[in-house]
Amino acid sequence: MTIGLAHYLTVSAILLVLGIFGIFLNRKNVIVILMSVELILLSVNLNFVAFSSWLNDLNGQVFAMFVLTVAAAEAAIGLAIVVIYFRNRGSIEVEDISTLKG
Amino acid sequence: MSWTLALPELVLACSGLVLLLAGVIPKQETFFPITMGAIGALLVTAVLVLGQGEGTALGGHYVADAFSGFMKILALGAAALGLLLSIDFNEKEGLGRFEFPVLVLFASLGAMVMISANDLMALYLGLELLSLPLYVIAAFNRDNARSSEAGLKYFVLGALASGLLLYGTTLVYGFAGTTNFDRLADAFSAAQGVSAGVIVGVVFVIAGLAFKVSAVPFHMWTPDVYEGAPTPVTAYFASAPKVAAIALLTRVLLGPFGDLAAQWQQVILLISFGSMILGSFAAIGQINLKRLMAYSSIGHVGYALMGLAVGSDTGLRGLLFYMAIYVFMNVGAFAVLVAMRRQGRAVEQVEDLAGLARTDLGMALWMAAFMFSMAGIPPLAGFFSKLYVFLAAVQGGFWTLAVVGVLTSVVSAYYYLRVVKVMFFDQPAGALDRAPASLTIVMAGTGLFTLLFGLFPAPLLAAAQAAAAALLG
Amino acid sequence: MTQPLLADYFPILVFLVIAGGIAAAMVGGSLLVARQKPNPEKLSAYECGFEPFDDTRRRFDVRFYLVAILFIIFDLEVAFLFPWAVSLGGIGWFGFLSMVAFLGVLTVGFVYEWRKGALDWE
Amino acid sequence: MNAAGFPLLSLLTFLPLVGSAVILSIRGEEAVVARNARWTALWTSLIVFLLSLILWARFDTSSAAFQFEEKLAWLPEFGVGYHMGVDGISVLFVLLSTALTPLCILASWESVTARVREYMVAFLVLETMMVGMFCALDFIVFYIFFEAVLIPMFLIIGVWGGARRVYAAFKFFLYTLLGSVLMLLAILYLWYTAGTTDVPALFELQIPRSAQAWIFFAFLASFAVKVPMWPVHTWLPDAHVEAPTAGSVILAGVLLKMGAYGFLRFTLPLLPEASAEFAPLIFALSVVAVVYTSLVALAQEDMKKLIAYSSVAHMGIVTIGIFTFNQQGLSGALFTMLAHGVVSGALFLCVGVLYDRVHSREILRYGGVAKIMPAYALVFMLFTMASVGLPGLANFVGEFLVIVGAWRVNPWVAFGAALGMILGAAYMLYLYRRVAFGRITRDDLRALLDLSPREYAVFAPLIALTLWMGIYPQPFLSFFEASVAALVARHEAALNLSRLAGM
Amino acid sequence: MDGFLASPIGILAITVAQTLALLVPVLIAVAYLTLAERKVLAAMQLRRGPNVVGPFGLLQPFADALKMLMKETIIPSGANRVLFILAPMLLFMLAMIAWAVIPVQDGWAIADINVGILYLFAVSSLGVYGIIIAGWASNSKYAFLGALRSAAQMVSYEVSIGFVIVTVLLCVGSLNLSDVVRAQERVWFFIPLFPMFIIFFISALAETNRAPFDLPEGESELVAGFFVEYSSMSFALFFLGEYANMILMSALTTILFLGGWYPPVHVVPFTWIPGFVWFALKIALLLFVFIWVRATFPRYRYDQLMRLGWKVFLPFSLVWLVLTAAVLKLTGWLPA
Repeated sequence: MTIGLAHYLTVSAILLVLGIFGIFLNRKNVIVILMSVELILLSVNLNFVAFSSWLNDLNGQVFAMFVLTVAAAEAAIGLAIVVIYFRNRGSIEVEDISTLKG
Repeated sequence: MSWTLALPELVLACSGLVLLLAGVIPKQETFFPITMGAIGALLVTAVLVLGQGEGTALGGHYVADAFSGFMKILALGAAALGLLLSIDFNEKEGLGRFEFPVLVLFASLGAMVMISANDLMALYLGLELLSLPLYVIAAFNRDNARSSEAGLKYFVLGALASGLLLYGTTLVYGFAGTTNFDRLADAFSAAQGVSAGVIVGVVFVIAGLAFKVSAVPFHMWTPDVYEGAPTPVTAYFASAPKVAAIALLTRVLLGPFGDLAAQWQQVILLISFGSMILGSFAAIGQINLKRLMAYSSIGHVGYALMGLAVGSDTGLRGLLFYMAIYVFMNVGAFAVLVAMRRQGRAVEQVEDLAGLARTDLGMALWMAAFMFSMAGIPPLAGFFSKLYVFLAAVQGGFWTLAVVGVLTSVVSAYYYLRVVKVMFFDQPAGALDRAPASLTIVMAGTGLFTLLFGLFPAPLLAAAQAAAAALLG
Repeated sequence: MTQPLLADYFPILVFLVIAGGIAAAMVGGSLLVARQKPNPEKLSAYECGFEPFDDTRRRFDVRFYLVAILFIIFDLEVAFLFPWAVSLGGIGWFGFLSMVAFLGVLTVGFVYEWRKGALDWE
Repeated sequence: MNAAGFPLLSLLTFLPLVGSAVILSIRGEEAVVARNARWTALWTSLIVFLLSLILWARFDTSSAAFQFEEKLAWLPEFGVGYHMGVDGISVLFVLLSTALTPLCILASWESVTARVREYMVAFLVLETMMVGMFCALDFIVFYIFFEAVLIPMFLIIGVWGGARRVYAAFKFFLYTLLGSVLMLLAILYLWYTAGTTDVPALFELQIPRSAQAWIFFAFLASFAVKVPMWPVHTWLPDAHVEAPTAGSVILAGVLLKMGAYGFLRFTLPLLPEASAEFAPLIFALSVVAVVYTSLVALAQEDMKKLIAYSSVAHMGIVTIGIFTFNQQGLSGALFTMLAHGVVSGALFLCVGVLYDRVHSREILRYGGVAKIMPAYALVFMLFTMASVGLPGLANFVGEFLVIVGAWRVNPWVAFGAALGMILGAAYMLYLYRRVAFGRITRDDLRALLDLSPREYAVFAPLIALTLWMGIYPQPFLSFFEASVAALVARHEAALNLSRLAGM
Repeated sequence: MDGFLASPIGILAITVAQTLALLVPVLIAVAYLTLAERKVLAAMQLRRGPNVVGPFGLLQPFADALKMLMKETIIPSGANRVLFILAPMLLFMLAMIAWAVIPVQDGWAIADINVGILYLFAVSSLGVYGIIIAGWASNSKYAFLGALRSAAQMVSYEVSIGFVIVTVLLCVGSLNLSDVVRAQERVWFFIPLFPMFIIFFISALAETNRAPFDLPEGESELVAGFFVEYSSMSFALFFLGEYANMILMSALTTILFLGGWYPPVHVVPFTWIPGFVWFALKIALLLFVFIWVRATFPRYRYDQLMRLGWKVFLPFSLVWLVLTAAVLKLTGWLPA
C-alpha cells in the first residue's frame, strides 16, 4: 500500500475535528483548549506539507514554517493569558469562565 | 528594490521597535511620551500611505492600490483615535504602561499587512500580527478578573478562528496550487469547474474572517470581550480590526475568489442577514453600554456586509463608505463611554448616563448625535452610510436584504433611542466627572464630523469610489 | 521499500522497537523476579515525616511558565535559523540581511525581556 | 437668481440653526440663560417670519412653476443636488411653519421653566427641518429634512412632556421611522432608475406600472403614518397628549401636514396610475378615519386627546380631497390643511391656557369657565366654531371644497366627509359645553385669571387669520390655483397616456 | 545470499544486527561509565573507589544491576501507574534511539538521514517529556518540583545549544552529521569556533543535569529530584538513560567540534588507527572532563544557572552567530 495524498488529508481532517471537539466539548481545563488549538494548527501543517509535496511546490512548506512560528507566539500569549486568568480566579476550570455571561 | 513600496509598513514596524526600546530602557514609567510617539508614528505612516505608489511588491505578496490606501488610512486613524482615548483612562485605572501604545502600534501594522495582503501567506501573517496584540490588550487590565477572562475568551475563540481560516487556506492552496491572489484568480477564471475542496476552503476562510469582524454566527465572543476589556481597548476593537478584516474579506472574495461569487454570495448574504437581525434584537435588553455597543457593532457589520453581498461596484463603494463613517461614530461614542466616570470610578451601565443632559449638556449632545447617527437618522453621518449600502442593495435587486436592513434599523433605533432617553428624559443619578480634555477633543471632533458630514459627503464618497474601482478594476 | 526517504528512517524504527524492548524487559523482569510486597505506609508519598499537607499537583511558581514562554519563542527562532544557515551560500546578501533584520527584531524583544526582569529568576 | 434676489429659502431654513447655535453658546446663571434663550429664540423666529413674508409678497401666483429656486452641487456625480424652491403647493406651508414657530415660543414663555435653553434650541432646529422639508426639491434632501424632524420632536415630547412622555416619544419616533424607511427604499429605486433625485427631473420619469404599485405602497407607509391615516394613527393621540402645549401646536399645525404634502408633492405626480388605482382604498381608509375617530373623540375625557382625534378626522378629509384629483378637491385639501394648521394649533393653545393654570386636561375637571374667564371663553368658542366648520371661519371653505370635489368623484365619499363634519360639530360643541358652561363645581377654578397680555399676543394673529381665511379666502386660494391646475392637468394627461397605451 | 539481503526480511535482519552492534557497546559503555565515574572521583579525592567485586571492581556495574533487578518496584499511592512506569522507559528509549544517526566512522551511520542534526535536536528535546511525566506521575512534591526545575533548566540551555549548532551549520552547509564531520577534515571546528565549543560543552552539562548544574537532583534540597519515588529497574532505567545521554552529548560534541572520526593530524601513525577508535577516544576524553568538572566545581544556585543561560549564553551565542555568518559571507568561505 502506498500512502498518498488522501491519507494525509484524512489524518489531518481527523486532527482538525479532534481539535475543534477538544475546544467545545472540553469541560475541564483551559490548558486542554490550548492543546486543542495546537492540534488544529498541527493538522493545518500536515495539510500544507502533504500538499506541498504533492504539488512539488515549496510554498506550502514555507507556509508551514510561518504557521509554526505564529503558533509558538500564539501559545506563548495563550499561556500568559491563562496565567493571569489563574492569578485572578484561582482556577482554570472551563466551567468557571462565566463572570461574563454569554 | 520592490520593498520600497511597503515603506509605510516598514516605517511603522521600525517605529514600533524604537518605541518599545524607548519605553523599556528609561527607569521611570514612560506611558505618556510613548503614547504620543505612537500617535505620531501612526500619523506619519498615514501620510506615507497617502503618498504611496501603486503596484505589487515583495514577490507578489504585497499590493498597494487605492483600496488599500483608503482602508489603511481608516485603520490608522482609528488606532490613533483609540490611543488618544486611552491616555486618560489608562492613567486613572492604573494601566498606564507603555506596552499599550506599542501593542496598538503592532496591531495596526498587522491591520496594514492584512489590508495589503496579496497572498494567503501575507493574509495569515497580517491577521495574526493583528490578533496577537489584541489578545494581550484585551487582558491588559491583568489584575481584573473580567479583563483577563475577556482576554482568555477572545484568545480561545480567536485561535480557533485563525485555525479554521488556516485550514481553509490549506485546502485552497492544495486544490488550486498557489497561494498568490493573482494566480488564484487566474486559476479560477480558467477552470471550468472548481473542485469541492476549494469551495470548502473558501467557506472556512470566510468563517475565520467572519469571526474577526464578529459577524453572526461567529459573534459569540463579542459582547463578553467588549464588556470585559478596558473601555479604550473595546473602542479600538470595534474599529480598526473590523476595518482590516472587512478589507481582507473584500479583497479575498472579490479578488482571487471573484469568479466563485455564485458560491460565496449566499454565505455572505446569510451572514449579513443574521448580523443585522441579531445586532438589532439582542441589543434591546442590554443594560451594559459596552455590551450594547457590542451588539450594535455586530449589526453594523451586517449592514456593511450588505455591500459585499451585492458584490457590485456600488455595493463595494457603500461598504467602504459605511466602514469609514462607522469608525468615526464608533470612536466618538466610545469617547463618551471612556469619559464615563463617577467620583473617579469608571461606570458603564446605561443607567449611569441618566440625566446627563442636565449635568453635562455638551457630552449628552455629542452622545445623542452618535446614537441618532448609528440609528441612521438624517442628517447625521450614519444616515448616509446606510443610504449607500441600501442603494446598492436596491440597485442589485436584493430587495429582501434592503427590506430586512431598513426594518432592523428601525428596531435598532429603539435601543439607541433608549440611550438618548436615559440621558435626556431621566433624572440625574449624580453628575459624572468632568471629561478630560483629550476626550472632549475626540468627542467634539468626531461629533462635528457626524453632524456636519452631510454638508460635504463628496470627498469621502469619491475616495470610496476610487477605492472600489481599484479593487474591481 | 519503494520510498527512499522512508527507507532512511527505517533503522530508527528498529532502534525504537529494540530500545523499547530492552526497557520493557528490564522493568518486566524486575517485576517478575523481585518480591513485590506493597503496603500503604510504603506507598505513601515521601514528605519529611509528615502526611502530605495538600494536593501535590497544585499551583507552582509562575516563573516556570515564563521560562516555557521564552523557550517557545527562542526555540522557534532557532527553527528558522536552521534552513537559513544551511542555505546561506545560495541566498546572497538579501538573505543574510533578512535574517539579521529578523534577529534584530528578536533582539529588541530580548532587550525588553531583560529590562522587564523576565530573565531574572528572583 | 430668484424672485427675492438672494437665497431666501436657504436663509429661512438655516437661520434658526444660527439662532440655536447662539443660544447654545450662552453661558451664565440658569435664570439669565433662560431669559436670554427665550429672547434669542423669539427674535430669531420673528426675523425668519418677517423674511418669509417676502415669499408672500413676491410669489407669482399665476405661475405653476417652482419659484425662488436655488441649486447647489452637492453630490453631482450621483445626481443629487441641493435644490430648493417653492410652488403654490408648498409656499403657504413655509409661511405656516414660520408663523407658528414664534407663536409657539411665545406660548411656552412661562410654561416651560426647566431646561429652557435646550427647549429653545430644539424648537429652532425643528423649524429648520420643517421649512427645509417644504422647500426641498431634491428627494434625498427632502427625506433628510423629513426624517430629521423626528430628532427635535422626540426630545421635545420626551423631555418636556407629560407623565407618559417616554412612551409617547418612543411610539412617535418608531412609528414614523418605520414608515419612512420603506419610503427610503422607494426613493433609492427611483434614484438609480432615474439617475437623479431632483424632483422636477423625476417628474419627467415614466415609471412602469408594476413598479408604481410598490412605490405607491412604500410612499403610503411613510405618508400615511405622518398624516396620520386610520389605522396607523394611534401614535398621534399619545404624542399630543404627552407633548407640551407648543409641541402639540407644531405637531398638529405643521407635522401632520408633512404627510399630506408628501402625497401632493410626490405620490400624485410621480405615480399617477397607481394613485388612480388605489384612490378607492384611500377613500375607504379616510372615510373610516373620519367617522371612526369622530366617534372616538366623542368619548374622550381628555381635552388634548379629543382635539388629537379631531385632527385625525380632519386629516381624513384632507386625504379625501387629495385623491379626488380635481381642482376643487385638491384646493380644498390644501386649504383645509392650512386652516387646520391654524385652528387646531389654536385649540391646543386654548387647552394650554387652562393647563398652565390648573395643570389638568381632564374635561370633567372644568365647567363654568366662561363665567370666570370670559375673554378666554370667547376665544375658545371662536376656534371651536372654526373647527366645527362654521361658515365664515377658516375650516369651512376647505371642507366645503373637498365635499364638492368628492361629490364629483363619488357621492358616498362626499357623504362620509359630510358626516364627519356633523360628528365634528357634535364632539366639539360637547367639549365646549362641558368646559365653558355649567355650574362651577371646583373652588380652585374661581381664582383663575383671564388671558394675560402675552396670551392675547399669541391668540390675536391666530384669530385674525381664522377670520380672514373664512371671510376672504381668495388670497390663499389664489396661491394654489395655478399649481393645482397644473397638477390636475398632469395627472389627467398621464392617465390618458396610459389608457392609450393600454388600448 | 544477495537475494536474501535485498529482501525486506534481509534488510530487517541487517538493520537489527547493526542496531545491536551499536546499542550493546553503548550499554556496556554506560555500565562502565558509572564505574569509571566512581573510580575517577575516588582517585581525585585520593580514595580507592569500588574494588571488591571482581578485579579492580570491574564487575561492580553488574552487581549493581543485579541488586536493582531484585528490588521491589514501588508505585506510590496516588501515582498515575501507567505514566509512572512509562516515564523511565521513555527516557531510556530516547537516549537509545538518538544513536541511530551517529556516524561512528565514515559511512558508519546506521541511519544516515539528511537532517541528522534536526533529528538529534528533536530527540534530545523530547527528553523533557520523560522528566515532566515522571515528576508529575509520582504524586510527590519533591519529584514534581524537581521535574519542573529540571525541565526549565533543560529548555533554557537548549536555546543556546540551538544557536551553537546553527553556527556550526553555517560552516558546513548541510544538516547531515557525516557531512558535518567531513567538513572538519582539515581543521576541527573547536579551533575557529572555540567560544561556541565552550558554550556547547557547558550547555551539554546543563542539558544532562550534570554537576555543577545538577541541582534538579540536588540531594540536599530536593531529596533526589524527579525520580525520588522510583526504585528497582525503573530507577535503573533513569540512571542508564542519563549516562547514555552523557555519552550522546559527548558524541555530539565530538561530531560538531572535535572532528568526529578524524585523527588529530593526518600523518601515518595516526591514520593507522581506525576512525571509530578515534571517535571513541574523543568521547572518552570528554566524559573524563564531565567527571572532572563534577569533582572540581561547586554546585550552582538555581538563579545563577538561569542567569548564565539566558543572560550570558543566549546573547553571546546570538552575537557570535551573526558575526560568524558575516565573516563567512564577507570572506566567501561559505559552503555552496
